[in-house]
Amino acid sequence: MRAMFRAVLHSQWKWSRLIVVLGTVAAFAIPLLSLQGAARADRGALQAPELLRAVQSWGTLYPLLATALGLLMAIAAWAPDHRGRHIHALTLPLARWRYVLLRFGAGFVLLAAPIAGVLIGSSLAVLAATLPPGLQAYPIALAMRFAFAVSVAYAVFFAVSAGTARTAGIILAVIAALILVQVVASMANLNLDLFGAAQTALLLGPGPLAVFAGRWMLVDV
Amino acid sequence: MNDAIHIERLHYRAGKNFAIKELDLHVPTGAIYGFLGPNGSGKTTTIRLILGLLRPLSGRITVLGLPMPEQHARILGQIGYVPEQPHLDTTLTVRELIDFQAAFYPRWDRARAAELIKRFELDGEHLFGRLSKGQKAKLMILLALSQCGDLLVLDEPTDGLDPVVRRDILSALITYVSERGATIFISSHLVHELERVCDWIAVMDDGRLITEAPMEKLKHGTKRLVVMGAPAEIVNPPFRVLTRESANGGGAGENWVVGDWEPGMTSYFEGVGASVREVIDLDLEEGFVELLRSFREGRSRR
Amino acid sequence: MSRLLGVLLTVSVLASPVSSQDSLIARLRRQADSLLSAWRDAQKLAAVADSLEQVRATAGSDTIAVGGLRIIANPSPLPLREAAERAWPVIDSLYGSAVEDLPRYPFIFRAVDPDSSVRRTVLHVGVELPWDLDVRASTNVLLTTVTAPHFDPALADWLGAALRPTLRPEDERAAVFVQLVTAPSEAVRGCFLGDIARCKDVLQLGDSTGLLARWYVTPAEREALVTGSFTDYFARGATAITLQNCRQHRDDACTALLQALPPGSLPRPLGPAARLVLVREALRAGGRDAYRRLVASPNTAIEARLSSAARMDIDSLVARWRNGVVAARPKPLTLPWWAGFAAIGWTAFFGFCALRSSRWRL
Amino acid sequence: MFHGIDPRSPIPLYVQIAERVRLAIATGTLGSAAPLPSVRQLAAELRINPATVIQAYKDLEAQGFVEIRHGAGTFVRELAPGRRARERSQQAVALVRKLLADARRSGVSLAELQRALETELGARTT
Repeated sequence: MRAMFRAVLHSQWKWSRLIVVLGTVAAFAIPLLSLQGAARADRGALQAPELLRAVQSWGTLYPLLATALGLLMAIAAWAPDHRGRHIHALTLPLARWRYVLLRFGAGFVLLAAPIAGVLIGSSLAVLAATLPPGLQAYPIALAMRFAFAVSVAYAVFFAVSAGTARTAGIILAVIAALILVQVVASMANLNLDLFGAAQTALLLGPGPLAVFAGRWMLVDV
Repeated sequence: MNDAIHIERLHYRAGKNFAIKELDLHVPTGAIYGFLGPNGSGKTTTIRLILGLLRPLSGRITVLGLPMPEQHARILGQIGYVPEQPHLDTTLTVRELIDFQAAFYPRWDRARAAELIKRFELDGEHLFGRLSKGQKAKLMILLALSQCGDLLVLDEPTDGLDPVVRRDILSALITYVSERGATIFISSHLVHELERVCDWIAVMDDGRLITEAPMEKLKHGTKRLVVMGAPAEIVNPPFRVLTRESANGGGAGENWVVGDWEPGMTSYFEGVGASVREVIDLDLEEGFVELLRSFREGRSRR
Repeated sequence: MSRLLGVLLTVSVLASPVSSQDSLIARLRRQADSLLSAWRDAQKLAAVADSLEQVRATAGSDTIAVGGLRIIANPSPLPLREAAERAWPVIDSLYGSAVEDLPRYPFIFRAVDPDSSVRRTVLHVGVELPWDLDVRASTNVLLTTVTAPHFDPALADWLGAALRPTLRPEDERAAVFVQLVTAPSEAVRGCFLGDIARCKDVLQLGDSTGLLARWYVTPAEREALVTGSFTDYFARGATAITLQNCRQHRDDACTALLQALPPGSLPRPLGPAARLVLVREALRAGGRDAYRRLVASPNTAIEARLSSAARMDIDSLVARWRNGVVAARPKPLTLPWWAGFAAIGWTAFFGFCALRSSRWRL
Repeated sequence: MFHGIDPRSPIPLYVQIAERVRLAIATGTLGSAAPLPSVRQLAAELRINPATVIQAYKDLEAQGFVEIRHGAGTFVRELAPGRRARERSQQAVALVRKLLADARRSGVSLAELQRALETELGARTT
């Protein structure tokens, strides 16, 4: 089983080398860039609010990077198989779900690099920057949130692209139906707010995207 | 029942227009089993059913004694498969593909893989996508053979390749078979190649198995007869009348093509007041063509 | 001639009442008396009306007495008793001895069904509450509608917000901590770092002259203040040019602009929460009748009243306030504990979906 | 020795192989006790089914031409001298019989055949 995992990992590494490297560089750079402002102590009392604003604006890049990484890694995992119409994978001498598990695991191993990138990047940024009094840095919390976001994104896109066109079709159909019902409801001016409900279900509470919606603040009070 | 592949009453339908109905197929262990049939007759589909890539509507498939698709993982471990279209990833190099495949097959034979790489003059660092058609075929054969399977399932492995490549592949196959006594299930359009190698032949058309017989029986059992003065209706002959047409150039002579022919059957004609002027041997290709024609006419008449 | 005639006329007019002076005055007095008696009758009527209203509002409702609180409400599922039991200790700790006269101001509630559209008689006295409030909401209602024993305008001005008892003082202190750290003012930062004098400045204790210099010390802050919150105010008219100069980091222009602001409209570096916390600190330190002492002398200076209430000098009170606030650093809301498990759960779920997808199950 | 084996001919492959071996023995290219190529080697070289080669070798052993020693391979047996001559004459008879069948099919009469033979042989002996 270990040899199989190494083989799958190698093949997946070869397909997603570029994504992993770029992702890691980006993940390493964002925290450093977000704390750039911290160094300028001459701003005095104005430094704190400006720093918080900068960290906030840079912070929005983390969920985007996480989603992009999840999507691209899932595509990289399945594109070659799709091209060969899965014949090669289906003729391998192991249970099908085991092969999918190997692919799934390999993806996570490769995604460890960008997550480490965020962790190291933010720790370095915090060491290098002089924070104004009262502000605290949370590199580990940020890295953990990024890790969760990446894994959820990867899992979602992995499931969609692993499924046959039929499952992808079903998902798209559901979304289309939602939009249709919402449009019809708004025309007949029923106060049916599907998107609001969907949003609360997904984002707030223990929805899948809850981890994306929180505060991506490297530095906070 | 020590058939390598045993299929009983197999039903499979793909979309509206194509279906495999009532397929019964037996590949004896150790045989080199040729699978002939025109394009679109369901050969590749049958192979995919045998490998568990597709799920039949009904019927039982037993491969190497294990039920398919329940035990598909164990069976596939003992099978070497070469598909019609290259199914390997184009962005991996030859060496990576070999290492990848080796990781999945516990009985992987590194020595054979290394020896075949030299014999096939394959460059380990070449990307699979950039190999020529022949080299791709050789690599797939290399992988299939190095898996040390007891059964090789080859879907037109040498079609469209130049003679040199075909010669290399066939000799590698034959060496493998003689070393490991493996069974080969080979589907191909190159009838001469099958004629040379196979000891069993099956012919399939439009999802149905026309005939399945040892090479000798099929080849020597199909003859073309020049018959003089044969009555219109013949009553249950000991052989199978495949086609019957008046000889070109007029005259009372008729060209018959018959199956399951035994040398002593000319006496039957004297019995019905006809005479056999000549018995012409057919090679596998002519026999195959005649078989197909008669099957299709038989089907269209019905 | 005419002018002479005019003069004669006025003299006669003026002189005429003299004889009837006493009659006019008598009439006026009679009028005043009648007015007075009418006014008194009206007062009595109003009092009767009020008491009638009072009776009507409180008719058929039971009164709940918890500590100094009196609640008159019609029977309803509202958990008023538990709410009162929760609210009373907080009110008592805030107002201390001043709560004796609270019973004179009872709460009058009327529970109504918010969804029913039946017409209800208008209630001039008391408050209508939807009957489905839970204990927490009812407690909040009690806390926000309790009438402060002695309303004191000077204190209210200085505070900038109503002094209310609160169930969660630590949240208030955490909010003040955030202000202390993020306020764009050197003085506030100085206070955060421990300079009590700066703290008194930003809390607006002591003399209120030259506030601009003491609140916004560095030119950068002043410029940020002008460009931040007064751009459209100064953009038009004469001040447009000076605004332009201020934008080019000319400090004199910015200072001129800020000084031109009408008095008292210079934005204070700290929000009202900071002062509320200070007052609560004083009341807490001053014991039972701290509140009485606080509101005892309404026209003395705020810092004097605070120090008398807290029975300590203003500097140590501010120091105590500062320590309380600095200690109340808010818990960093980085990642709620369940978010991690939810993410892992969802990852496993979607992974499971990938495993179950049809091609892979054969 | 085995070039020109024709899988398409009606004569089964193993018969053709056996023929070739007998011819080689008859003409002496395979001396007595000479080893025949191994089954694996011959099958791979001719790209035919190993079973066919095995069957050919068994027929030869049955006819007494070769001897299969398991593990060591197949060897030509010690042949009585007359046996080779008899084998050669049988080959000649088989050739003539084939010639006659072809002549009949192509309608050549026996006399013409005889005359062509003499002129051909005459030209060869002078």
